Formats: sequence, C-alpha cells, structure tokens
Amino acid sequence: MEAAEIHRRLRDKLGNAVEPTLQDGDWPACEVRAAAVAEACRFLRDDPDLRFDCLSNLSAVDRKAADQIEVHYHLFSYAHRHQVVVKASSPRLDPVLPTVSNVWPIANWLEREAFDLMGVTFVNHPDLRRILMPEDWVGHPLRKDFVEPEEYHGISTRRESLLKI
Amino acid sequence: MIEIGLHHYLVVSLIVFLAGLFTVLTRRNAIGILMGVELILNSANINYVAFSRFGGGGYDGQIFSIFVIMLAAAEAAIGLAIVLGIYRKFETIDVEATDTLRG
Amino acid sequence: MIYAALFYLIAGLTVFCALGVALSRNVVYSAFFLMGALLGAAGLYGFLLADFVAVVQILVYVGGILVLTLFAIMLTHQIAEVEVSNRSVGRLPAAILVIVTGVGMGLAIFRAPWHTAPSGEPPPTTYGIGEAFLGPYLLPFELASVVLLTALIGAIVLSRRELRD
Amino acid sequence: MSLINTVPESVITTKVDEVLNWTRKSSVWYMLFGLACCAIEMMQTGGPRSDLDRFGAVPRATPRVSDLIIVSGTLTLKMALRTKVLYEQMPDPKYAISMGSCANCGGLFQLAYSVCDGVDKVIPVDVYVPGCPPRPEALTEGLLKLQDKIQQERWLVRASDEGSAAA
Amino acid sequence: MSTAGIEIGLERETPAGLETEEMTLNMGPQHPSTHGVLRFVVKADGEVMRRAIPDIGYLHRSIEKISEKVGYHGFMPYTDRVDYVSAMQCNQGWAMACEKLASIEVPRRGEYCRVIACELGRIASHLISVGTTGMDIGAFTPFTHALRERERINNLLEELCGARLTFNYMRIGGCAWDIPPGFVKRASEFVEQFEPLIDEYNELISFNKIYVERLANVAIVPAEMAIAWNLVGPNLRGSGVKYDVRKDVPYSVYPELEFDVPVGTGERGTLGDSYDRYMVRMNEMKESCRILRQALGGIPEGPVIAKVPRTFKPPPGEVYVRVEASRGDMGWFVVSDGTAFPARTHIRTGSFSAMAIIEELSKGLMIADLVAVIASLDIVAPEVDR
Amino acid sequence: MGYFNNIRETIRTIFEGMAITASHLVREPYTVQYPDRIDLPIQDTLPFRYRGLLDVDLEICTGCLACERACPIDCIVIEAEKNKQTKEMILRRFDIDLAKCMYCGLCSEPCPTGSIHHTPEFEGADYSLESMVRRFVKAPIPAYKPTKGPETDPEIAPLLTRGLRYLDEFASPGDSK
Amino acid sequence: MQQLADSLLQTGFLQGVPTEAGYALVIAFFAFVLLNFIMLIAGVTSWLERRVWARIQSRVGPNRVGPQGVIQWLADGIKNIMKEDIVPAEADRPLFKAAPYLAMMGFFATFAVIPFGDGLVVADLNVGVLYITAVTALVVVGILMAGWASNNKWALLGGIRSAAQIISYEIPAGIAVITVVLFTGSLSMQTIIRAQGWAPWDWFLFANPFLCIASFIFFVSALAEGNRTPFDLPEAESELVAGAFTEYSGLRNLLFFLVEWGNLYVIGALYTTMFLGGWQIPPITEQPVIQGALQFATFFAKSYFLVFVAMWIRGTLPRVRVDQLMTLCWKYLVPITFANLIGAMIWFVLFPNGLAIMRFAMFALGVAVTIYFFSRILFHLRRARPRLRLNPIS
Amino acid sequence: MNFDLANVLVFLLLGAITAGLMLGLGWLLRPSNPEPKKLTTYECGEPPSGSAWINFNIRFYLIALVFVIFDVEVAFVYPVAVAFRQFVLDGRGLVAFLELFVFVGILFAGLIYVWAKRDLEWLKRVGQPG
Ligand code: SF4
Ligand code: SF4
Ligand code: SF4
Repeated sequence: MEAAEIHRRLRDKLGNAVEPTLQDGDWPACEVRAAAVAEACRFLRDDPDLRFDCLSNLSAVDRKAADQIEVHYHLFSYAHRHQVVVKASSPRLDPVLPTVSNVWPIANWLEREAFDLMGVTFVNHPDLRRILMPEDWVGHPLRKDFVEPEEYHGISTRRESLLKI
Repeated sequence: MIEIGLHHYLVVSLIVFLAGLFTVLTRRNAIGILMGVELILNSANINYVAFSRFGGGGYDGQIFSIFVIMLAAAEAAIGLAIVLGIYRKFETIDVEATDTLRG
Repeated sequence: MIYAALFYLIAGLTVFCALGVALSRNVVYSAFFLMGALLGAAGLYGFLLADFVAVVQILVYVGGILVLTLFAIMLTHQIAEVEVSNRSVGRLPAAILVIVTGVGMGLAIFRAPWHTAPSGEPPPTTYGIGEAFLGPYLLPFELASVVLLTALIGAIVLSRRELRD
Repeated sequence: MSLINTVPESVITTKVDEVLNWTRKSSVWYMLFGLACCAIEMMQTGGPRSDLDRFGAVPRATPRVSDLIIVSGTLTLKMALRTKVLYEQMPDPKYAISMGSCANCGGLFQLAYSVCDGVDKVIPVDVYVPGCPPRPEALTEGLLKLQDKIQQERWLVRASDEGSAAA
Repeated sequence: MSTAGIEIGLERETPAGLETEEMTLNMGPQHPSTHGVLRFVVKADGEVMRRAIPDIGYLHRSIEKISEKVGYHGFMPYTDRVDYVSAMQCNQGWAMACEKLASIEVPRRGEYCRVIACELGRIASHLISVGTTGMDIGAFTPFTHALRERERINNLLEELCGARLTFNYMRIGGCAWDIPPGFVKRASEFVEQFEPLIDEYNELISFNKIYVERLANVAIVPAEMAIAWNLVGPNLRGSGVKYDVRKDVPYSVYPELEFDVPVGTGERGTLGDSYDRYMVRMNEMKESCRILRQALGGIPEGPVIAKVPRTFKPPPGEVYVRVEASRGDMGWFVVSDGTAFPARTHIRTGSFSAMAIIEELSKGLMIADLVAVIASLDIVAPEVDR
Repeated sequence: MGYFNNIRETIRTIFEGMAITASHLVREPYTVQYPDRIDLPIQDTLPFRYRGLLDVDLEICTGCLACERACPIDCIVIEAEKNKQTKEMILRRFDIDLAKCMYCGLCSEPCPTGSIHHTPEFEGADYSLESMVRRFVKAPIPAYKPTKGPETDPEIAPLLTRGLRYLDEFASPGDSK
Repeated sequence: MQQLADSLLQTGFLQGVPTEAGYALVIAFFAFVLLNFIMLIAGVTSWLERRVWARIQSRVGPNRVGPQGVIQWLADGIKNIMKEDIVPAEADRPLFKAAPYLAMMGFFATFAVIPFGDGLVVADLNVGVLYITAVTALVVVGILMAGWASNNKWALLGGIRSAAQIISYEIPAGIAVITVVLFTGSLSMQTIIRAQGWAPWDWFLFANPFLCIASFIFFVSALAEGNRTPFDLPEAESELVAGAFTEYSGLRNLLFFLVEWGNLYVIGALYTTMFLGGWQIPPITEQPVIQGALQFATFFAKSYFLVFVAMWIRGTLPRVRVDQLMTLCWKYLVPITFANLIGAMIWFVLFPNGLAIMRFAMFALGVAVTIYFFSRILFHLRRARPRLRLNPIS
Repeated sequence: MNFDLANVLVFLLLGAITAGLMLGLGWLLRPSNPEPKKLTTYECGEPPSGSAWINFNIRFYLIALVFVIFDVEVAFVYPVAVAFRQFVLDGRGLVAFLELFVFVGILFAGLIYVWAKRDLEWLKRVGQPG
C-alpha cells in the first residue's frame, strides 16, 4: 500500500495525534504524538489492510538540539510487504512513551534496550530493567551528555596510553 | 589361630543385625529406616549362606539368600515408592510427623 | 593365616560400615556406609564360597537398591539438613534395647549346638542354583517373577500417582 | 608438607625441575573462554589448520582442570568481574595469555564506555599476543612463548636470592 | 508476557507431582555452548527447563556510541566487530547506509566485489553455524570440518582484503581493493570443491538419525510467531516464510543473479523446528555457491570505488537500510546531522531478536535442547550486544 | 512401521557416517605444522595485502602525518618539525602502539609513499605490553622528499617500489583498472 | 593362574616359602605387572584417541611430546599429579575425596578376570562375566558420590544422569550376556572363549543371527555404560560443562578419566571374549611361551580394534538426549534383547549343536558388509578430496 | 577358589592404593594455595545461586525403580541360563525353555505395561501419541 494511504488511514483513525505531513523517503515516516503511539501501533498491526505484523526496529535518537528524544518505530508488513516509520518525541529530561510490547513481543527487548541506553521510560512495560549494561550502572550511555564513570567495581575505566612517555 | 568357622560368621551377622535394629529404632527418616531393614535382611542372608556352607545343606541356603535379595529389592522398590508418597503428601519423611499430620 | 587375616579385614569392614549406618547423622553418609556393609557382606559370601550370591549381592544391592535409595534421598530432602533431632526412639533406650537383644542372641549363638558338616569344596554354584531353579525350586522361581511384576507395577503406580496428581 | 621450593639446589634437583617443567609445558590445557572475535581465531587455532593439540594443549570446559586461560577478545566491565572469578577458580599453577588488542589494552574499544581496557587490570597476564585478531599461528607462537616461560620456572628448588623461583 | 495471541504449538507438560524444587542454573557466561559470552539463567526442574532467561550485555562494546566518535570512514573497521562471524555484510550495511545518506553510486565492479566477498562470508558464517550446531549436539568432527573449509575461505578473503576475520574491505562508495590476479580462478576452484563437501557434510551429520532426532520437533517456531518476534534470515525462513532481503528489497547486484531462497519444509519434523532452521543454512550455502559462480563469471570491468571525499559529510537525514546478513535482515539506522560524525547509529540485528525469543521457546524444553536451540538460532554474542 | 524404520534409519546413517570418517582417516590433514615443520615460513605464504604487524620505512616517510590523522584510535604518534632553515621535515618520533592497533589498514591508505605499511609478519607475542610499542625513530632523521623523476637512490628505490605497489593495488576512487 | 603359582612354588623357584606367602608374592607380582599394564593402556589409549580423533578431523593431533607424541599421556599424567588439588569449600569433603577411590576400585577389579591368554588370567572366576557387570556398580556409586559431594549443579546433574544411564544399560547388556551364556553353560570367561574356535566362523559373532544381534546390543550398551559417545551425556561439554567431575581438579579428575579410558579397553576385552573368540589362535607352535605371547597378541589386537572402533564412533556421532537415551534403552534395546533371548533359546533347543551352514552364511554376510563398507569409503574419497593450499605469493 | 577371591580382593585394593599413592606423590609435588575465592563453587563464572543439594526430578527415580526390578530378573536368569545348556543336551530343552519363557514373559509383560502406561517417557507431550 502506498505510504500516503497508510498515513491517511492513520489520521482517520487517530485524528490530530498524527502530524499532517508525511515525511517521505525510503521508509515514509508518520509523526505521532507520544501518548498515541501504542494506539497507533495497535491499529497499524490489526487493520487487515495494513497488517504491520513486524516491528522491524525501534531506535531512540537523542536530539540534543531540539531537547527531545525521538523514538522511531520501523514497521514492516510481511503480509503486504510495505513499510512505514512511526516517530514520536518526548522531552529529553524525562522521556516517557507508552509501551508497544503488548503489540509486538519483540518490542519488549527493544524497549528495554532503549531504556537502558537512552533512558526512555516505557509505561506499562512488563519488565523494564537494564538489558545490556550491568544493573548497577549509572547513567544512560547513548545520551549525548553521558560521562563515563571513573571506575566500576574497582576496575578503572581509563588506561594510560603506552605512547605517552 | 583358630580356623574361621561358623561362629565367626554368626557373630558378624549378629552385629550387622544389631546395627540394623539400632538404625530402625533411632531413625526418624523413613529412608533411614529402610536402610536399617536392608541391614537386617543382610544379616539374615549372611546366616543363610553360612549355614549352607557349614551345614552341608547344598545350595538351599544360597538359593534362599537369593530369594531374600529378590524380596529386598521388591521391598525397597515398594517401600521407597511409599516413602515418596508420604513425602508428597506431608512434605516430610519424618515418620512421626506423619502420624499427627494425617489428612 | 593370610586367609584369616583377610576374613577379619572383611568382617571388620562389614561391621564398621554397619555401625556407620547406624550411627552417622547424615542420611547420605548412612547410604554410603550401607554400601560398605553390603560390599563386606559380599566379601563374606565369597569366603563362604557362594560366589554367585556374592556377585548378585553386589549387582542387586549395590548396583540397584543402593542407587535407588540414593536417588530417593536426593529426591526427598534437603539432605544437608538431616539433623540429630531426627530420631524416633532416643539413642539411649535404643542402645539398651539393642544390647539386650545382642546379648540374648549372642548367647544363643554360642550355646546352641550347631550341627556343622565338614566343609568341602563345593561344585560350581551357579550351575547348581540354576538346576535347582528349574527343578525343585521351580515354583518359587516362577513366583519370583510374579512378585517382581507386582512390585514393579505397584511401585510404578504408587509413584505415578505422585506424578500425575 | 610439600616439597615445593624446599629442595637445595643441585644438579639433580635442577634436572628434576626441568623434567617436571617439561611435563607442565607439554600439557597445557586451556580453558574454553571465548569472548569475542578473537575467540573465532582461537577456535581456528584449535581447529585443523593450526591444531594446538600438537603441543598437547587441549581445550577444557571448566577452570578446575585448566592450566591456562586464553583471554580472547573484548573484556567488558560486566565480564571482567566474572573473568576474575574464573581465573581464581583455576588450580595453581595457572597461566594467562592475553590474545588480541582488546585483551591487551582495550585496543580499539578504548573509546567505549563499557569495556575494561586490558585484562591485566583484573588478572596477571603471562604472555601478550598482538593482533586484531592474531592469526592462529600468532597464538601458537604465544603458546610457545608461554612454554619457554614455564620451562624457566623453578618449583622444587628453593627460592634463591634473586627470587627466580615461581611463587 | 503476551505473545500477541500466538499459542506455542508444542506444549510439554512438565511432570507435576513431587514438588521438585526449581533449580536455578547459570549457563554462561563462560560455558562451552553459549557461543561467546551469553548467559542463561535456567530455571530447571531436573532435566526439564521451566524457562531459560537470557541475560545479555556481556559483550556490549558500545559500538553504536563509538560511531559518534570516530566518524564515517573510521567506523568501518568497527562494523567488522558487529558480527565478526560474517563481517562482510556488516561492512556492506554501513557502506550502503552512508551511500544512501549521501546518494553515492557504487561502480558495478565494486558491487560485484561486494557480492563475492559477502557470499564467501556467508558461507564462512554458515559453516560456523552448522558446525557449532553439530558441536553442541556432541559431534565434534563436523565442527572441525567446518572450520577446515572456513580456513580455505579465509585464505581467499585474505588474498582479497588482507585479513582473515576483520576484513575492513568495503569503503563508502565501493571496495578498498580490487580483485587480485588469480583470485577468480582460485575462488572458482574452491566453489567446485566445496559443493560436494556440502553433500558429504549432510551425509555425515545432517541426515544422521541421532542428529535429526535431536533437532527435529524441538523448539518449533510457527510463522506468525517468527514474524511477531521479528526473527529474520534463516530463522524466519526456517519457519516457512519466504523472505530474503536480497530478493524482496533488492540491493546491490543481487537482482542480476539467479538464486533460490530456501525455506523450511518440515521434512523431518514440524515446520519451523530447529532442524528446519539448520537445513535452511545448509541449503543457503549451496545457493551461495550458485551466486558465487555467477558473480565470479560475470565481473564487469571498471573501478571498484566511487569518488568519495576523505572528510565525508553527508547531508542531514536519516536512513534505515537493510541487508541480508548471514543471520538475516540486518538493519542499519543512521542519523546524520550534517557533520563528519553520525548523530546516531542503531544496528538492528538478527541475533538480538533470536535471543529474545529463547525465553519463550525454552519453556518445557530439556537442558540439552537449549544448546540445540541456541545453536539452531545461530546466535552470535556481539550481534546481540553490539 | 515407525519402530523398525527408526532402527533401519539409525543403522544406515551411522554406517554412512562411519564410512565418511573412515575416509578422513586416510586423507591428508590440513595442519600447517607451524613453526618448525613447514617448507616455507608462513610469512612467505601470506598474500601481499596481508595486514600483519605495521612497519614504517622511515627512509620514505614524508612526515605528512596523514597516517596519524587517519587512525581512528590514535595509536600512531609522530613528532615532526620543520627545520626553519632548510625547510626540511625532521622526524623526531614515530611510535606505533601495536598492542592497541586494530590492524585495519586505514593508516596506510592515505600514505603518499606507502611508507607505513602492514607486513606479513605476525609473530609479536611477548611477556610485557611495553615491548609492543614500536619506536621507529631512533635518532631524529630528515623526512623523505619525493623526487620529481624516478627514484635513483639504490637504498630507497626498492622500498619505494614496494610502497607504490601497495598504492597501486589499493583501489583509488574512479580508477579504472 | 593358581596352577602357575603352584608350579612356581613346586619347581623350586619359591621353594621353602610357605604356600600362602608364596601365593601372596605371586599375586602381588602379577598385580604390579597388571597395574603397569593398565596405566599404559589407559595412557596410550588417551593418546591414540587424540590422534585418531585428530585424523578424522583433518588435524594431526599431539605429535611433539616424544616421537609422534607417544608420551603425551605421561606428560599429562605427571602434570596433573603436580596440579593443585582443590576441594571446594561448599563440597562435602570426605565424600568428595573418597569418590575417585571408589571408581578406581571398581575399575581395577574388572581387570582381575580378563583372560589375556590360555593361562593368562589372574582369576578365572566361575561368575566372571557377571562379576564384571557387578563391579561396575562401584563405578556408578563413585560417580554418583562425586556428583553429589561436589555440591555443584552441573556435577549433580551429571552424576545422576550418569548413574541412571549406567544402570539402565546394564539390563540390555546383561541380557545380551545371558544370550551368550545360554550357549556356553558357564559364566567363566575362559570357558566362553573355549567354546569358540580360532576361525572367524567359529566365533559367536557369526554363530547364529541371535548372537549377532546380541553382540551389537552388547556393544551399544557397553558404550553407554562406559559413557562413550554417543552416550557421553554425563560429561557432555556443551551441556553440563564437565558433568560429575566439574569440580575435580588435577589428579582426582585424571583418575576418573583413567577409569574411562581403561574401561574402554575392558569393553573391548569383554566383547572379544564373548563374540570374537578371545585369545583363540590356530595351533602354530608347541612352545608354551610363544603360544602364550601369540595368544596375548591376538587378544590384545582384537580388543584394541574395538577400542579403536569406539574412538572412531566418537569421532562420528553426535550425542543423544537424555530422554532419547532412556527411550533407546527401554523401548528398543530391552525389548529387542528379550525377544532375542527367547529366539536364541528356541534356536538352541532346535539346533543344540549349532548349524554349520548358518555360521558360514553369517560369516559371508559379514565379509559382504565389510566389502560394501570399503566401497563406500572409496566413494567418499573420490567425491571430495580437498586440500588446503597455501599461496606462496607475496 | 580362595586364591581367585584373594586376587579379586587384591585388585580391589590395588585401585585404592594406586589412587592413594598417586595422590600422595602429588601431595609432595603440588602447590597448595587455597584462597577462599578459589574454593568457591564453579558455575560458569557467576556466583552460584543456592546449594545444589536440592530435590531432584522424579524421572531418574522411576528409571532406577524399573531398573531394580529388571536387575533382579537378570540375576535370576543367569543361573538358569547356565543350567539351560545341560538341559538341552540332556534333551529336556523344551521344558527348560518353557519354564524360562514363562519367567521372562511375565516380566516382559511388566515392561509392556510400563511402556503402555507411558511411564518410560521423559516428558509427556500434549496431544501427541506415544
Ligand atoms: S582484538 Fe580485535 S579481533 Fe580480538 S576481540 Fe578485540 S576487536 Fe575482536
Ligand atoms: S592499522 Fe588501523 S589502528 Fe592500526 S595504526 Fe593503522 S589506522 Fe591505526
Ligand atoms: S608514514 Fe606515510 S602517512 Fe605517515 S607520516 Fe609518513 S608518509 Fe605520511
């Protein structure tokens, strides 16, 4: 299905929660209000003409200039072989988004990853823990302003270069 | 040095028997009790075989001992199955506890 | 002389292990002591020239019953926590009882006029036992199979009820 | 009482020590401890082309029977703690080879926030093998170097003043 | 956890009864069969697992963050380390993402070089995969045979790009090296010799009854489940979904080449079981040989790399490209803000989702099955953790 | 029937597998018996492009620092200064940290003379990390100045030939070969 | 061997020594000899296994320690003696330490009845075959003890698996042995050997179809009892790390492996005794010493061939899963052996003296299978013969 | 006979003695450095979660149970098998056969019962026969 058509249907369904313009590209992107993401995703999955049965990717982007964390949901439909991106933004200070882990099971881990590395909180996520970093790690390393801790459990994270003699 | 005779075996068997008895009496653990029973059966077996050797009774004693071993195996199988049943029901194999916790 | 020494060695092992079963506090230790006692008994059978019985003793008792018992122990209990308190009769009364029995039976052993026949080298036992099984002991022999069958089915049914609650 | 480092030095004891060291070095069992890309090359080293088995070095699954830990790959901070535990669980005498840039000093992942820059921060290393990844022959060479080192050790002979005996 | 209404086809009833306590086993991070440093917390009841909870991150090397520090060209060697078992496709993914950002056209000879390198890499990767499957099932010989053949591929790739594992072969706009003289002959020779070896390998292990029994009917993933969990590549195809990025979202010169997409057929068990996933890999090696033969025969003349400035500054924007890596559809999400350093890179890999599904699959399997499942899903630690 | 089929299948496949392994018993092993039992040192069998330990031919290094800049992880340190009078570059220091290097080859790409290059050498195992820092400049030496015509200095010419071969094989953009 | 001892005592070699002491001396001497033999066997087996395995895998295997690596095992052994001995703090100390002894005892005891030649057997027990089955129980208990005492989950799993596996396969192995015993009427190993002839068609392997089936079942069960591939679950590296021995370091671990490698030989010896005619050779010479040596060589060659087969199998097959292991035992091997036993009984009742035609037919069948096997090997050799080619270009 | 038994005994002890000697030798030669960390239980590098001495799965127990019964049976059949030959040679083979057949048959019935009731199965798969 054409991207424009997908966008139109999404807007029909969700109204103003969806930005009126479709960002064109290889993966056309619909910008969605943060609160409406779960609903949008559920609709995109369940609508028989859309059938986005696969969440191909979920990435969080730290837009430091805009003071926003942007989350991209790359959706793909194996049934109809079409694709779309759903984008949602949330303030950098406390990014909160509804979870889609009950829409696509894989979102569980992808959201955990986004939480771990970017600090995005996904509301209603069943098990929002750190996934890649150790449980006792401080900070969200993929944030632009992350500073590396000096040491971890007694292991210093710096190393003097052998060349600096 | 005395020739090793019937008495020697009987004494050994007696001690084994007493040890078995003691085990049965003092253990609360049902499996422990079963082990005591095995000991007692064994002491009987020693006697059987000793008598068959010294009593000149041919194979009879040995055959009996084999039947005893067979019975011991059957007993162990059933006994342990029951023990497990008790355990399942009462979450313990303390034999005294099973008296009180009936139901 | 060596013969006698060997006998005392094995008898000593048997007695020691039997006492070990009775006196050790840990069920697992008891079980391993039981193995010693069973092996010792097998050795005694060997001395009594009942080689077949000796081997069957090891085969069935050590290889079968003992392993079964060990499995049962491992199945049922926090084995490490079997404590001294697990006694039904106190140690003292039990000891008294045992000593009394022991004295009585000991007297019986030494008083009784055992009829002992001269001990010659008997023919190969296995063959004789087999012959007896097929001849005079046929009925017990066949009955044994029935007993075993019953035991098998009984034990299985008992355990299975646990399994399929 | 063991005889370790108690026997006075003499021709015979030195010879004995040499023989014992020879057995040690001829049977270096290494622990299967693959961390990252270098682990593939470690596998290849154990594989048909390089075949560490030639030198009597076979992979073992548990630290309890290993003499050598080949730290092959990137050691993340999360893993560094476990590596330490595993190394400590190996029985003496034990050796460590650091394989590849990552294990040597963090290598290209010195830029990373989650990587322990060098395995020598957590365990003592006997031989460093450079490369990213070191090709199988390079690891073999590292093993040979380690064998040289083992051959130099003194176990029975009492520690002399220079402290040449192994601890 | 909801599985979006998908019922797992194979429910095994764990023996209720004697309340055997749940035993918590740590499998990994150092464990012979967790490929690399993965850890599973196994809740087992004797031999049967209640579930196996994956714990990842032991190889999290912050590659995504590093991309923001080293720039577009400098990141290329790091892509080798994203999936070291088949680094070529990662190279290609990154190169394609950058090329798309800056709209660069790769010369056709360069594309052919890429295809040849990638397919050699795919064979090498699948060899490791099927080999480790064998090893985890307990057969060591197939594993070494796989390593042996890999050795020959390594030799070829070494000739092509100078390294055995971390190739750093591709550049934004093409490839770093042209095909060396004699390479085509040697590579063709390899392909000729390798194909019968696949048959031998099959007869040695794939068709072995014990092996089949170990893999067939174990950890069945039905198609809908595979899609919902975003399984990709051979894992997805093992469930019977005929989807291959090379065919369905064509890139490079794959449309010019003729090959089939093998899918699972459930030949020895149920569609989507471990054996199907395994067999898809075996068959893909044959297809790769086919592609290689065509590509080696049809290398066009011309340059292998387009002109790209040394300080590469793509215009701001985002791309998400997908390549068919050995472990399937690998997504490269790159955000550029117009500087020489990417603003964000996210790599979506097949192993990540394969790892995620294990908890779901492991219920009621036996401990021995777990290793078979890990192997059949072909999980590579760095891909999970990046 | 499944039962007997299973038995038959098992026996057949095991039989086949045993035949294969038996055939391998008589095949030649792949092992290259490094280090001593080989006809040719491994180094000689490696292709020209092989990226082993780095080496620098100081004689042809121009001191342009391109390599230092190209290295993503800064494991090359060069100190070069321009002699004010002679307008000549003097190399004071050229260190490469081989323990840290990732052997990616990015440094040798921009080198104009192929001075910094990978060798097929790979044996560098050692007992300490410090020994893996290669310090090429022992005493300050003047950098190489490319001559206009073909190189004549017999000491430098072969080095340059080697270096240029490297550059030649390396695909430069838009080149048509 | 008693005759040997007696003759020694009489012929003056030990004259004047009291009989019992003389016996003791003889026994001690033979025990010592056999001890060295066992160590050698176990060691060389471990080395050979690595070599064979390596060749199957296109490698060369250990070849640096001594000529072709033949004393690799010695280096391994001495090194392991010098390895630190760890008893984990959580483990049950006495049991942890006792377990290897138990396994060693069970393993050594089996060697007492192996008939290496006509008179070359330490103890020709009347219950020989049964005896071997019985003492294996000691090994079972040893492994179970090791697994439990380690207080390690992998070890416990491995120990229990191992015990369950060994005991299960004792049934089919036992019944297969009974099938042989049926035809010999004795459990003594020597009698079993004497019931066969030196010629292959006189072996029990080819005597009749039932014995042939029994032989296969016995071999499979024996492999399982020896924890060999494809039944090496207890120490399945990819699943249980190192099974029951996970916590054992250095020498204690080695002792268990000694048991394993040694057991491999015992399996071979048992099989040879029961199905391959043991030490039987055609009467070549009158010289008792030469005859004895030849018999020993024959027996050793046959049994070592089986060891080799076990290695070869190890290089070929994957491992079964634990439930499949039990299925194989209880649903395939046990019923089949039962049926086979009954068949054998019928056969024996019908042909009390055997059937010569059947013997030759079976033998011919065996030859045919072997020939077919070699043709398959040739086929595989011809189909693919890859070589690693180094490129001498630079 | 006694001679043989003594031999067996010696071999039993020999195993223990060998092991003891080797361990004793090792005791002289090996380093001993038991740090507390070294003595921790190995669990793939993680701190072990709980003791291993916990209740175990019943499956193995059932196997042992079935085994014990059949073990006894095998023990019974051995002597009969030994005597069988003589019976056959004496011409009483059929009798012996029938007797043994009954014995084996009854137990075989037990095996079939266990099999049919699927007690030999490790796991029960829902909706899948056998
Ligand atoms: S040194 Fe290189 S190859 Fe080895 S782990 Fe590190 S990045 Fe990978
Ligand atoms: S090879 Fe790569 S890492 Fe090494 S010095 Fe050159 S650019 Fe730096
Ligand atoms: S080595 Fe090459 S790139 Fe580096 S400074 Fe010298 S000439 Fe420049």
